Amino acid sequence: MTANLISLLVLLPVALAAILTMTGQRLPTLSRGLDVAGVAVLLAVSAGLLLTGAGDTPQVIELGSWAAPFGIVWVFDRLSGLMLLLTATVALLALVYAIRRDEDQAGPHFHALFQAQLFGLNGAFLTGDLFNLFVFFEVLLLASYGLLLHGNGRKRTRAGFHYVVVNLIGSTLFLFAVGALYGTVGSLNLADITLKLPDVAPDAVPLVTTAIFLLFTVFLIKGAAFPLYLWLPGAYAHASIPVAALFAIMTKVGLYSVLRVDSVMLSDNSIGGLVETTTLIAPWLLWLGLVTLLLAALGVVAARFVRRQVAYLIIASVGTILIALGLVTGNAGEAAIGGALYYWMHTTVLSAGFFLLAGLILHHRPEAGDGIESAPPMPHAILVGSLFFAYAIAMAGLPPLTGFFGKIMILAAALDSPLMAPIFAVILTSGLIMVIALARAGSRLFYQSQATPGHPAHARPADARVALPGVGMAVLPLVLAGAMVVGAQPLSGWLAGTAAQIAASDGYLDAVMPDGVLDPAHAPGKFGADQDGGSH
Amino acid sequence: MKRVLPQPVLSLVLLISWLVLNNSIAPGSIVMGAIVALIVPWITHRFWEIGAGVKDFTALIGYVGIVLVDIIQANFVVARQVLGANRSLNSQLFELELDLEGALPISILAATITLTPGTVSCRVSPDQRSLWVHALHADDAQTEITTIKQRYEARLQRIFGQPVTAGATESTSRGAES
Amino acid sequence: MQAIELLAIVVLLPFFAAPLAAWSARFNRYAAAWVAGGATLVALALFAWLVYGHIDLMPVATSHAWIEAAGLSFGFRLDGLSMMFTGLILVIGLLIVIYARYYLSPGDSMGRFFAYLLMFMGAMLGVVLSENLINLVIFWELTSLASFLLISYWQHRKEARYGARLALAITGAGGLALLGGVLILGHIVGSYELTDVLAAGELIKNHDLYAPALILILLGVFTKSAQFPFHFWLPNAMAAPTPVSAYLHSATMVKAGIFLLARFFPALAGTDLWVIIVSSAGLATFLLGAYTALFRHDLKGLLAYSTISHLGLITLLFGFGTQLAAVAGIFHILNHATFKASLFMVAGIVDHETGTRDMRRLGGLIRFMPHTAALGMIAAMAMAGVPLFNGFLSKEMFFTESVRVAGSMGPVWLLPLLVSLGGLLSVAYSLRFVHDTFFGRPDGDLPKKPHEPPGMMKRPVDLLVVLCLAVGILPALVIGPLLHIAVTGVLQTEPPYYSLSLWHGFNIPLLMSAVALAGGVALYLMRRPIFRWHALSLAHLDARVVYNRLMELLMRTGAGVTAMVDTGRLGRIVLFTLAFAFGAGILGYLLPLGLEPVRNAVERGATPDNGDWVTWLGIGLIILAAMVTTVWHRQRLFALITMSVVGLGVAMIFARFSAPDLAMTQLSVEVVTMILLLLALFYLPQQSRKLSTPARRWRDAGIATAIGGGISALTYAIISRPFESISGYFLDQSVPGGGGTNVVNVILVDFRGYDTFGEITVLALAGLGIFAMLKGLSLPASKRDPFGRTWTEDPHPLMLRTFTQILLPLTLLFGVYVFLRGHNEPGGGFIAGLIVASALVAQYMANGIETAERKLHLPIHGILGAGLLIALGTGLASMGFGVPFLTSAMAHFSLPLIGEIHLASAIAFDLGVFLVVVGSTMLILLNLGRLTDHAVEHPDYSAIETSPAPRSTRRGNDA
Amino acid sequence: MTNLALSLLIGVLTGAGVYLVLRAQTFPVVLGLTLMSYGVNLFLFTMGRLQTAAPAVIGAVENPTDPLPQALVLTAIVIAFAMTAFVIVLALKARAALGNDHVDGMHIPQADRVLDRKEEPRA
Amino acid sequence: MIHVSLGIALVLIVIAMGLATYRLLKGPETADRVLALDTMSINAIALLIALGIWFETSINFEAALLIAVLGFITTVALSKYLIRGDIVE
Amino acid sequence: MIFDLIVSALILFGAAFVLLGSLGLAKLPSFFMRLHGPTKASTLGVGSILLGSAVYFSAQGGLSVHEILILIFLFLTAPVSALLMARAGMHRGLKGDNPSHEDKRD
Ligand code: NA
Ligand code: NA
Repeated sequence: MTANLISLLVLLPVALAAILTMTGQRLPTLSRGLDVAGVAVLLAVSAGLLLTGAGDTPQVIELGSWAAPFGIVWVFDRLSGLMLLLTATVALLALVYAIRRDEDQAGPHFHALFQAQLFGLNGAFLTGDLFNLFVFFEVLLLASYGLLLHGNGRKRTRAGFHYVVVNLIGSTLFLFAVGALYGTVGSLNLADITLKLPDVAPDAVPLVTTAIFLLFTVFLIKGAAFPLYLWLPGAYAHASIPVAALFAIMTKVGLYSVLRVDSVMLSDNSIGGLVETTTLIAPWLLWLGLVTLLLAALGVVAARFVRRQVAYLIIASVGTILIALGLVTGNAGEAAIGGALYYWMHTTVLSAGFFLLAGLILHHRPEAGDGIESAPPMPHAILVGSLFFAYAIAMAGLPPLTGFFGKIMILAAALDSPLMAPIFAVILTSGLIMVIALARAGSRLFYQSQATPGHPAHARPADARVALPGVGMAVLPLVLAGAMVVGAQPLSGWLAGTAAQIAASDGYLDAVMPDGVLDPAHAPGKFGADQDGGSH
Repeated sequence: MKRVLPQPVLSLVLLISWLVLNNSIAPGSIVMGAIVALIVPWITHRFWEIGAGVKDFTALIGYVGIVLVDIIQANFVVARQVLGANRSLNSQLFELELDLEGALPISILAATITLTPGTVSCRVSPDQRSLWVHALHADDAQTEITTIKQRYEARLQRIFGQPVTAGATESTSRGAES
Repeated sequence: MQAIELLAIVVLLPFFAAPLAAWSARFNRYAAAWVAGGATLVALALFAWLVYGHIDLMPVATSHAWIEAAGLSFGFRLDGLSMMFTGLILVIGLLIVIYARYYLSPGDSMGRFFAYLLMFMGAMLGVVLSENLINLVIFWELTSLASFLLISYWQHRKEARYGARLALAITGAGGLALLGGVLILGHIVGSYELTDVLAAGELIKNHDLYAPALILILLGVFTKSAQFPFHFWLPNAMAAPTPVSAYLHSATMVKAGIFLLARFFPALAGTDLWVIIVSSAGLATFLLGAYTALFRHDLKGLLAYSTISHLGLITLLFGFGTQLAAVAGIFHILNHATFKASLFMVAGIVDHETGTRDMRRLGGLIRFMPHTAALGMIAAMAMAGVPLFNGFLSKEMFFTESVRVAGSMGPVWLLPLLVSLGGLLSVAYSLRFVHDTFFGRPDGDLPKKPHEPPGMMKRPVDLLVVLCLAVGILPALVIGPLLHIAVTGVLQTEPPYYSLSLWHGFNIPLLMSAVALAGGVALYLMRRPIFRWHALSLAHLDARVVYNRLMELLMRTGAGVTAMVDTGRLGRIVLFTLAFAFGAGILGYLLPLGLEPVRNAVERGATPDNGDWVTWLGIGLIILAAMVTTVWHRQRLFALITMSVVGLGVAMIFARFSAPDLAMTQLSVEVVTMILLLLALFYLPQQSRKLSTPARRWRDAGIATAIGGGISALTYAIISRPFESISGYFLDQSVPGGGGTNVVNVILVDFRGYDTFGEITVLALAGLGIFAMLKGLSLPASKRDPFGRTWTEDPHPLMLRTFTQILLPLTLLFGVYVFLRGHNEPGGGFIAGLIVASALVAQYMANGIETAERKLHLPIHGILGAGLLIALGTGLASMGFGVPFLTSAMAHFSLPLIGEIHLASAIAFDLGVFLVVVGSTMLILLNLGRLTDHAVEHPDYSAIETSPAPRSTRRGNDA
Repeated sequence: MTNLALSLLIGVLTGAGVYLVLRAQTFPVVLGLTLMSYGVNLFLFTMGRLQTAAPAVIGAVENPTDPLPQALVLTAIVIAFAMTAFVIVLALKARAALGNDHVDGMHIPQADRVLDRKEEPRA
Repeated sequence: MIHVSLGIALVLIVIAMGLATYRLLKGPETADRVLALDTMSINAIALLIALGIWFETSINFEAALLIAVLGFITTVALSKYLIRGDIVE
Repeated sequence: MIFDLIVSALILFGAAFVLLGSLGLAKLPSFFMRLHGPTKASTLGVGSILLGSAVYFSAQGGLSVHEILILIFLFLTAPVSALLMARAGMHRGLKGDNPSHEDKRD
């Protein structure tokens, strides 16, 4: 049953994508219904699986009944489950918003692409095979290209081109990395590679480390770390609003891969007995995170419109998470991962919501859009302004919303680090810079009602009767954030357990490769080496 | 019948091709080939607009024989021309009035011209009345034209049951080769 | 539930009341005030009951884990200090609510105001009642946020927006520093509970991290309490409505910093570092505030600087680090809260009734509002430290303490002298406040005709002023017990002896008081020359300038750095990405070096070489073609042709090295790609312009060489090593497990069928995405070819049309053949799909899209969807048997005539692949081909975007 | 020797791709991406080491070559094709939207700022 | 004997390839380059078949057939581009 | 042995013509002249090699005739390719005559 439910998480979206390809053009209402229902099912199933403890020990599904490392496996544990849950959450927000504001009608095949995007994401989160990860990166990327270009617009098209080109370069790098790993270690399965790393011949060690560094480069491109994040501001700022909101999960794919591969392959391992892996990548992540965070904070200052500001806030959160992932020393590592996951949940849901809010601002200020400048007041200015205030607080990491709590968990974990001083300095300073920038933005957007020629200030009263469709989707993330604050004790406890599961890679390895490294000659065939190839 | 087997000749050709491709005349191959030979025309017959229209099959066989021989001969000619002093080649592009009619016959003629003696067909005029031919070495375009018309066009007219006009004046050559 | 847990209710009540207040304002303008007042009253009552029940047990604390990993708990603490501050917050809060109810004008939103005010109240209660340090920081930051909202309440005013942001920036920064400090502090102690922290004073003070923790915490203190050099936000915060100023910026929020000094007194105070930092900041603030206050013309400005000065005074007291000084500090907190709140409210009344707060315009108001004037005078005398008023008592204690510690801080006369100077200045500005407002000559043109305010606006002030007097006259009786409890709460032990009597005999402090009083009066009397001197000199000094510069610097740095990094140019993005990847690769290679001697791959040479000169020449040819493509890429069609050679060569390599499937795939993809690029090229310039400088091209060539070289090295190093992989399994299991002899195909459709499934999704998505992109697209098409000639209008060549008709069935047959044999021989769904698609596209090329469409009428979307569903369905079918997705099944049949038939369900999967490939390839190519329907003819397109040199139309410009 | 030649080829293809990807117009960039994908596909292929006349067809030869990289490359080729198709059409779309085929659409800061808010369809 | 003649044949085919490459690069007309590409694909077929005999395998036969089919389509596409620009009108 | 001889002859003959076609392509002085080499000689050459292969593999045991199919394909397509390329050359305005003669005249 559990296995079928896990399979459903990947297969439902792709089935729906195929169906929606055919219904999308002719039956718009049905398409909307199918799409929403599909996402709702994903949300319910992933939540249900996590709540019933399905991921407490990693569940492995051997696709095609071929055991790892020969076949491709899905691994459902708390981490992948959490990612699926976040994906479904963000997707539901974005989708309902898109439908409420008719943004799904701006071009063909929105719903099919949307489900395909979920297929790619869920597939990437579940897979235990590096080449398959590549394939699902491509699936989710192509869907994202389609979604990014959904609707029209000059800057969107240009940003889309940049996004596509960079990701194609990333895909090429991914193949180089996976290929080099295969060419040296001889496997594609993450767990199998992990188990084989200690036995790598000494002369192959630098080749393996090169491959690993390239692999993480790819993840960091997707994850948007400095200096690889340059594709992000343009792409996110110019995508249509619901798509930008959905993209809140995209950087997380890169970060997830970093976390997954680092924690399984490089925790307490060695390459050929020569290189200790625990500190192979993590320290670099820390430094990259620091620079990313600082530059992103400056980007938040520099942004001239809200969507771009949110894009930089996302990059800032990437920086913060990278800092946490870079803390590997002793118990701090586990605590940092727990904190990072809390922060991760926070930033995913809230940056999605913030984009939706930016959409409301964009579409209801005819003179200025979401430009950070004064303009005649928009309808529901107080409501929207209050939401902006709340998002600003949350994203800048001020209490009482989730950003703060995630941050203190990470800071607390950093107390033992020899780099405590720079970590504290950067996290706190960048937080301040973001507060200042967001206060300035909010003040200009909502406080500084402007008289334009023909539009004397307050000539158009902030009419509260104008409909503001989709506003509920901008409120919901804040409600979730509130729940995450109130329920921080059980949640952080659960996340600590998740972090412990992540840190103890043995559980993952045992689940995927119960018998350790297999000798191909003696590996069991399908159904116990059914030599006659009988049917079943 | 027309529905099941829109193009029987094509189906036969396909079946043979299938067997050739598989290097096999095993029953399995024949069954499979038959299936394919039935299905493929069913997809492609709508594209088929040239029609068959071959009236004289013996003439066709003879034509193929001549062309094959000409191809080999022509290649030696071309070999000499290529290997020799290229400066001496009198290359030219000329237009050939067509008496032949129909897409398939004209196409076959054009193909023949290309594959044989130092000539390449370059363009069929939009009204299908003339054919541009390039000769690698021709002292006189008219001679080339006459040769082509007599040697190939006339035969094709016969094969496709068209009134023979091109070779009418040169009955000797026709007689010599039949 | 234990009663003490209700403390949380006291804190949370205002937060719950806040939205209620905002909401209630929709029904009645004053409902919000009622809600706010009611909530405050309830909280006060509850708190009083709690105090009553726990008065002998203090300190008592309650704590619930919130985020254990970070040491955060939801915990509150009741002791003397928190009790005193809670009382202050709630009592003055209640008075402010009453006052504000009358103060706000009809245009102001009551709901928002009281909601914000309640949020602030709750936050402030949280700060003073917190047991957990992080919990404290949370509420601390909330006070900053609430204060931001309250200061910017009149958001249409520029100074309100500025003041709010200024306050948020300064106090927010302090809050973040405090967070850092608190985290370190908790780290030192091993617990974030105040009970533990306060008990660990010695441990903390001797810890290596004491200094950073102290400095960070003090940054929080100084910013919040407007200590020099962070004082300047406070005057700007006066843009807030007066009740806010009275509440936040005199009585409560600014005291939060002081509260923290008191709170951490046992844990942090007493070290040299503490004394130096805290007392010097306090002294500087005390003097600077007092001096500046004198010269403010705005009533609230004067009060603001006076507040700064008094906060400095209290800070200085705590800075002394002695227990008696702490007693004096606590006492002055109480006194200052009462008289300063009164004064703010008086200033508010004056503003409210006259329309101005400028002392240069005001005057003689005593005639119009005697009651208010009396209140103002009493409160001002308290502020000036006149005997019989409460301010006098704490000031005397302050003087006493400064004399006592003087010896340890520079020359023995210096501190008393400076302290007296501060006292003198406060007398002078207090006098100015009273005299310039209520006495002298009234200015003729006040904006409003002044009169007494509504009674309820004065009641709160009445009450506070009475308190000032009561404490001033009978301190021991009125304030003694409270002070004792509070001081105990601060020191966490029984306090030392102190006297609360009015008269301590003739002593130095008394002398200092006398000097201050007399000097202050004298100073005020000779104010004119001093004002003139000040206006010419120090008036221009403004700390805001520094702040503004800093902000400007931040904005400029932000914009500059961002513009430098994020140029929005693809070249930059790609460059950074590639450079990073290159660096990472090199780093990855270099890291393990030195750990173990790495044998040089070139020396190995052990692997048998299986090449021959044909292969080498072939490889050389491909290299040449690739180079040519690169070097001559500006001639686009030429580049396309040379790239086609590269593709052909790559296919040959695949064929050469035992990969027939790959060779076929490469070939068919190659041709489809070529068609695709040709279709696109029609709408693009035929030549690339030379846009980059030679330097840039050399740089790019360098990067390309470096990366290419790196990749070459990596490749060579890897493939000249021996190697073992998991592939033996596939070879073993291909037939028994996968039912096919072509292992590559069995991997594709069975072992790793899921990869393939993802891959066909990619292909389908590309089709869909392209379809979506092309919808409604119109492009100017080039009317001229790469050489500047107009394209011909010839119909489709006859011969092509004829022969493709013959070729189509043959090619389809070949496609079917390749598909069917795929599982056992090279071939399969992909290749077959591409072959069929290219055969069909050839029809389109030969006959034109219209004719071909009419004849073929392919339901492309259907094929695509069906393909995906067949592939998916094959996989799902296995799940019906209770085995995982994509598990294949096999069957043997024996048919008469035909013989053995071996079927694997993977073939059905491959059929799905085939259909998706056909569908998406056609979808892509045909939609691109259909673009012509929408093409906008752009007559001069070539002329604009390409630069065919005039002579190039003759010959050879494309080389 | 063959290994060396192939390594060189892979490097040249990748380097050529890199150079073209750094060009300022869309078409060369697409060419560059295609060349890079050739490079990486060959790379992936060679990771299974090179064998002559040893196709991974059971029963054909004694020691067949490593089939797995071939399967991977096949997947990669098809994905690269899909991506190339997408990106070239995107280049057309960009050319239509921006009026030129520069990768940055000729990037005029002032115009961009206007575009930021003007291009969004109003709800 | 077959190996000797095959060896010679391979030499000849490779030289042919080189000559086609020369024309491809030299041009001068794009039509020349298309012609060179077409020739190259024909030569490639020859090469594949010859190598097939050399290694005694017909495993690359389908690839050779494919070159024949697809080389033609490539030439059609390129020529049509030169003639009309829009290859699928 | 006789098969060896036939195969060798066919292969050598074919390879020679393949080379000849390319030689013409490289050597002849104008586009239209160059068109002749590959369209005829190369096609014939490949045809000969294909026949050689068919004979060779048939001799190895088991009939091998599928090479014929390539042959048919080539003979069907070569004239079309030639026509299209020639058409392109005509469109380009290329002359059909021998440019060497111009040199003489100049
Ligand atoms: Na506004
Ligand atoms: Na006055």
